[in-house]
Amino acid sequence: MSNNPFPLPKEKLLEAYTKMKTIREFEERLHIEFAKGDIPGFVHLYAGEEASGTGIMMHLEDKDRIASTHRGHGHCIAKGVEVEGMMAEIYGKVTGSCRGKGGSMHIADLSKGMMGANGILGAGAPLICGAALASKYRGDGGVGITFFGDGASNQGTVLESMNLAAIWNLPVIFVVENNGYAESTSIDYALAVDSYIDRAAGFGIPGVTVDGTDFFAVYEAAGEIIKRAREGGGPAFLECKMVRFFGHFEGDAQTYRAKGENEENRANKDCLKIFRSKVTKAGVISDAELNKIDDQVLARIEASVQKAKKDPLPTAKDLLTDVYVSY
Amino acid sequence: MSNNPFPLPKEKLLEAYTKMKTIREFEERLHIEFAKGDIPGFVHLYAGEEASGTGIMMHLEDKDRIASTHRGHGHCIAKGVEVEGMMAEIYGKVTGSCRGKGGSMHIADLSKGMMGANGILGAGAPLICGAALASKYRGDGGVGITFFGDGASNQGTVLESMNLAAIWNLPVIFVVENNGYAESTSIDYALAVDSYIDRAAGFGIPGVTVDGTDFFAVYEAAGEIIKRAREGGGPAFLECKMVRFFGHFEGDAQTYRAKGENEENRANKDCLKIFRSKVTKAGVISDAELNKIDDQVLARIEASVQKAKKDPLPTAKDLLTDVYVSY
Amino acid sequence: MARNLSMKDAINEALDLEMRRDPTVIVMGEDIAGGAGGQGEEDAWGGVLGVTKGLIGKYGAKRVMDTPLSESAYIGAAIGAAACGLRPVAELMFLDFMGVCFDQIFNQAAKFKYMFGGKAETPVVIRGMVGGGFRAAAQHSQMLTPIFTHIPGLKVVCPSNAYDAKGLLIQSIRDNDPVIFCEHKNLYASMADVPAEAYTIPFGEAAIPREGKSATIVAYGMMVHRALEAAETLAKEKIDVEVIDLRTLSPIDIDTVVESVEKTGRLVAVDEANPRCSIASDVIASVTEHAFKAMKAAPKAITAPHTPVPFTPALEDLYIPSASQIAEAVRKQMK
Amino acid sequence: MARNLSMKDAINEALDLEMRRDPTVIVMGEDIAGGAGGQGEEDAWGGVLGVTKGLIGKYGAKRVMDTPLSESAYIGAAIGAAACGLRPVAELMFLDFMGVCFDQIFNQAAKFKYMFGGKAETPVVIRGMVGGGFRAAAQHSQMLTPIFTHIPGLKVVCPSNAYDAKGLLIQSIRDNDPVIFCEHKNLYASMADVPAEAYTIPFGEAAIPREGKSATIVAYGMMVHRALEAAETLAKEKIDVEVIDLRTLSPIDIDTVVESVEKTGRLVAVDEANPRCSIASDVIASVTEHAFKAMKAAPKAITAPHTPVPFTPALEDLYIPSASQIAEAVRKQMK
Ligand SMILES: Cc1ncc(C[n+]2csc(CCOP(=O)(O)OP(=O)(O)O)c2C)c(N)n1
Ligand SMILES: Cc1ncc(C[n+]2csc(CCOP(=O)(O)OP(=O)(O)O)c2C)c(N)n1
Ligand SMILES: [Mg+2]
Ligand SMILES: [Mg+2]
Repeated sequence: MSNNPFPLPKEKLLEAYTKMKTIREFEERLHIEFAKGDIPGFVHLYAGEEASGTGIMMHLEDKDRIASTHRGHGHCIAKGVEVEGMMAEIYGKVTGSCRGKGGSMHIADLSKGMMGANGILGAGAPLICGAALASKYRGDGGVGITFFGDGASNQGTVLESMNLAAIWNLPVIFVVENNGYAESTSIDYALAVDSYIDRAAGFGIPGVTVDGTDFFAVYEAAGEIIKRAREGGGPAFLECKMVRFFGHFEGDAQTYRAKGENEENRANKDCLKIFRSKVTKAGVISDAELNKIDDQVLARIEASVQKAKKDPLPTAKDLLTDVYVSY
Repeated sequence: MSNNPFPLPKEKLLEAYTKMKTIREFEERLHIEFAKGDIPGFVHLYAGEEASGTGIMMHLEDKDRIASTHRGHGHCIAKGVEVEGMMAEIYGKVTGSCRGKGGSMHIADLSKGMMGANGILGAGAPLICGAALASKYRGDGGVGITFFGDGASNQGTVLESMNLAAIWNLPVIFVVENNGYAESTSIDYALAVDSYIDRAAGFGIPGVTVDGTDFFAVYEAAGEIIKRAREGGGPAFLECKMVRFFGHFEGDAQTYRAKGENEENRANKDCLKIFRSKVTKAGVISDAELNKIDDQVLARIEASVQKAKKDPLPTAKDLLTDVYVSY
Repeated sequence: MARNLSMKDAINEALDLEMRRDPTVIVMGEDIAGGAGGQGEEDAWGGVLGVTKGLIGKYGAKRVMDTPLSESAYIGAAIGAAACGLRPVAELMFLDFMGVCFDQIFNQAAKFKYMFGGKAETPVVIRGMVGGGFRAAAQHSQMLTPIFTHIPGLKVVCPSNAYDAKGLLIQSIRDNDPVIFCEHKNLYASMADVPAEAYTIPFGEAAIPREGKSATIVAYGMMVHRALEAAETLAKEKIDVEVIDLRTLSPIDIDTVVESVEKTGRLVAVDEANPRCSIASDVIASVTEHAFKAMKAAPKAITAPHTPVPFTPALEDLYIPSASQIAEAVRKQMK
Repeated sequence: MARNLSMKDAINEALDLEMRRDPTVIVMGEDIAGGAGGQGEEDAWGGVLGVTKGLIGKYGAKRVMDTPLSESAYIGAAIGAAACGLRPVAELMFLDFMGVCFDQIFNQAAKFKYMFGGKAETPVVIRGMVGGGFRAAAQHSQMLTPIFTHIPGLKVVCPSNAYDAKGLLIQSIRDNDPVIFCEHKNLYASMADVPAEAYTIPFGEAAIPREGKSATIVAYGMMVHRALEAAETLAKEKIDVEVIDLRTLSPIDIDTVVESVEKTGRLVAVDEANPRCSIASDVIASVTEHAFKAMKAAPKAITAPHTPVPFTPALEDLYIPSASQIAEAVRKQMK
């Protein structure tokens, strides 16, 4: 296990795998718990898309900021938000990241540079322009990453923000997580242009498309454009092509999919399997090492669910707090 | 005067000239009247840009619809809205196109397919998608044209509409009237991409850039894309590069311009002069014929001003009408 | 023939009947059919909660249009098409999303007729979900009725039951002004007897689901049920309450409320919206102006607090006005 | 040292002083400097009516940023930057344009703190013009204060004079919550004595520009002047009116109004906004709840009618509430 052909040292590879696996198990478990009826509200799972958020976030520090989407759990975990707080939040407990007030769609942790999942499509794009502006203003070298789906890529906010970032030369990366669907609608219906790269070019922004199921493809492409943005080279666009393992949200019967699509995705487009196979084949990490991580992750998720279930709910006095700093 | 090298017969050339001249004199006169303090509110003049609206509108019928901008007088006149009603409207009289309730920024005449000047940048783009959808639904062959400025080209509504028109294959022409300025801000500041054609391409829409001071260039480019749209070939993008002779609105000191810019524009980029020189040099129309039109136009504008000044104002009972069809 | 129908099915039926009757009626929205461009089922969703299910099968993709996720563009297109002779019913999935397309609604649709001196009609319906109780958190649970009601040129409808939903939606579609049709997501499953044929309920006519002499409770949407619950409780205490269901907020049937308060002398206005500049404050102000002399006690607004909608059920249940809050307000007035 | 300053200059001075004091304060907006990218003068405009003139010369383009015509993007960017430690003051030229960027204001800025369980601060100021009388027609003349006031999480300010404008804007900039700062375009030229140094006026404290015993007139913005005019007229008729200038609409100083009405027994609420779910109805509802027993006559709202703002001066002058309408309302209450 000496020759490492990958762009990250072994300990970073282990870290990346841990993140991806944590996201996967977080989502798989929510899928089960939701079906039991214990989890309130809407839950949009990121399973299948882990390589995108993780491949990008491996380049980021706390001073770098991300703006996420309704499908935000993966981004949160990859950016370093505590799993336990997230789980408690989704269960609506006062111990949650947002003290139970936000829920799945609004998990945030500004101290980690996570500016929030967002229930409004495209809304993160202007916000991250502001975060990047703040970094640029201070000269702290921070970058901002905004994620949006193939569907949300047609929101005016996203499109306006691309122009803004371009003319202000902001350190912003626009990441479209293209899983082929917006709810039940195929991207083939919603987009007339052949490639997102052309669209980005139409705003004067360079772009690149990668296989979002391949952690290393994402990692390398992201690394380059993030480095450039940090150094004042301006915004970039990254398209990660990927699959979503579950429905749009929990409860979706997914009849809009082709027959066998989900099975095919699980079999051949599983970013965790792909990662595992690459690192073990290269002899850099052993299956045993990864299995150990799997066990740790599962234990952590299990513990977080148990804790979340037991944690206390907010109480009446919490209803009226946190609206203003002062009023 | 037999060999006509132009794509329009002489009577159509005379019609086009009359429209352009009417717009010019309408605006020149408003400039004078505004300075006198007689005209309330904001007035944005289209002088210098006549070839764009006219070159396009020469292809249109009443069933075709346009959505205009804050700088809408020229579009109105070119689309066939009565000058007298417009003038009365701008003076706030009950005889105005909108009974005095709209003013310069809201002149409309749906019977002529003129869906309104608009005080909100970019707002016409979705509306014209709807007009085009209605035409397509009925199969009446109508097209929709939406105008916006270089500044408004960065509005989310415009950008979203380009995608909508593309995926729905709507008969919509997106016309950017690029006069180089948004209020006092240069397009060089507000746009990072080299060409609008690239931006249109990013939405899957074919585009063409023309010299908007040359009526014939506009006419020919517009003809082709309008024909294609009518026949079901979908949306297109047209950039007309042009100059605005006056300030952003009346009262603008224009200190953001380069020295001598206005003089240079008047001398070398006057679409009326250019038109006149082409048609007279080709021997298709004589100066005398054009001068006669000039006189008629001036008389008409003079009469419309005199009438507008004398016309009655709306009265108290008009305040509460026209809010709903029924309430 | 009346059948017991859910509000969801009643809305579907209203759309179905009007589309059958009038070829200028089209519907559009995100995933209102579902499956567009894909390889699976057409009509895979029928809207996010299935309200428009089945329409594409009957009327085809030309009249049941899935849209891209560009509300400004497609809501504006619906408005533009309405100004050009169609009668589009555009779904804005959650009316909370109005923030990305509000200009088209309030500066365009609402103002065309006035700005153009009367020479425009914009018969568009914008329908979408409102309200809390779904644990959908701050951006998917709002009751934004006061904002729409504030705007001249818009009509605002918010039915409390399946029967009204059908009649009011048919009226909305036939109406020649822009209508914001607010569907409370927590009422979709509520059942009522609904005639199979088309019928309309006129705008500006409140209903009186319960008559009484001691106090007037005014409500709309889901709050009508809370008001009726409170009335039940109060009846046991021999307090005889009248409940008014506004049904439409613009126009509003303030006369019916004024008449009621002239009889009862007491007014409690219930609103699931936030308190400031709410429907509740609007009703109280209007009624107090007109029935001041008849009023025996200070009128009272029962609304959500001045906070966003919390996610956790533990707080959301406290956020939404309750029957006991309403009953308590009436009791205080009786003292 | 106080000088006689226009409200426009007072606003400029507030921005100037705060930018000098605090390097995290930046300003942005369309043409707020002007001339960007062109060959003519820098600072060619200083905003469409010159309010921000001179700032770029003092603080440079890094802190005085012209924006593209993309309100969602740059208002959202101001909000995002505020959440990341800057104190942006973003100009939304005419607040009527809120329709293209409302989501960023009401679903993002206003809700961050609550949705994130308290762990966010968004010290952004969004300032822009409001109000009629400029013959700017339906899309450039609105008084949308009720819409902003309705939204929990926002603070809403609307000064009536140069002195208040400066103190309230400085408070807005130093405040840690999102503030919508409404500048009445027809007050820009109005003059008042304004101290040269920085000072703040706390939110939620109404002013009483005229004391009186017989009736209370509540107003804000330009309507304060109409109310004072009405009070003058009434004084000649021996009707002694108290005028309250709310200054901030959220938070609102309802206590001062209640106290006043407890003294006078009469309330006229004046609002340049449209009537439904307005500030006027909000004030009337709150005050009636709290001071019902003290009220000697039905409270009255004087507002713009339920119509868009008409262009022609002939109608706009009728649209905007007048001193004589206000006076007449008080007279009726005195009977
Ligand atoms: C402005 C807005 N419009 C619509 C929605 C409803 N909605 C939530 S998720 C979603 C689909 C998003 O698709 P995409 O952007 O591809 O992201 P994905 O779900 O595939 O991750 C829709 C329509 C919303 N939340 N916000
Ligand atoms: C949504 C919106 N934002 C800002 C404005 C203010 N405004 C009116 S015209 C204008 C400049 C428009 O420039 P451009 O689109 O190039 O058109 P031009 O005036 O050059 O014809 C601006 C900023 C507006 N009317 N609407
Ligand atoms: Mg997707
Ligand atoms: Mg321009």
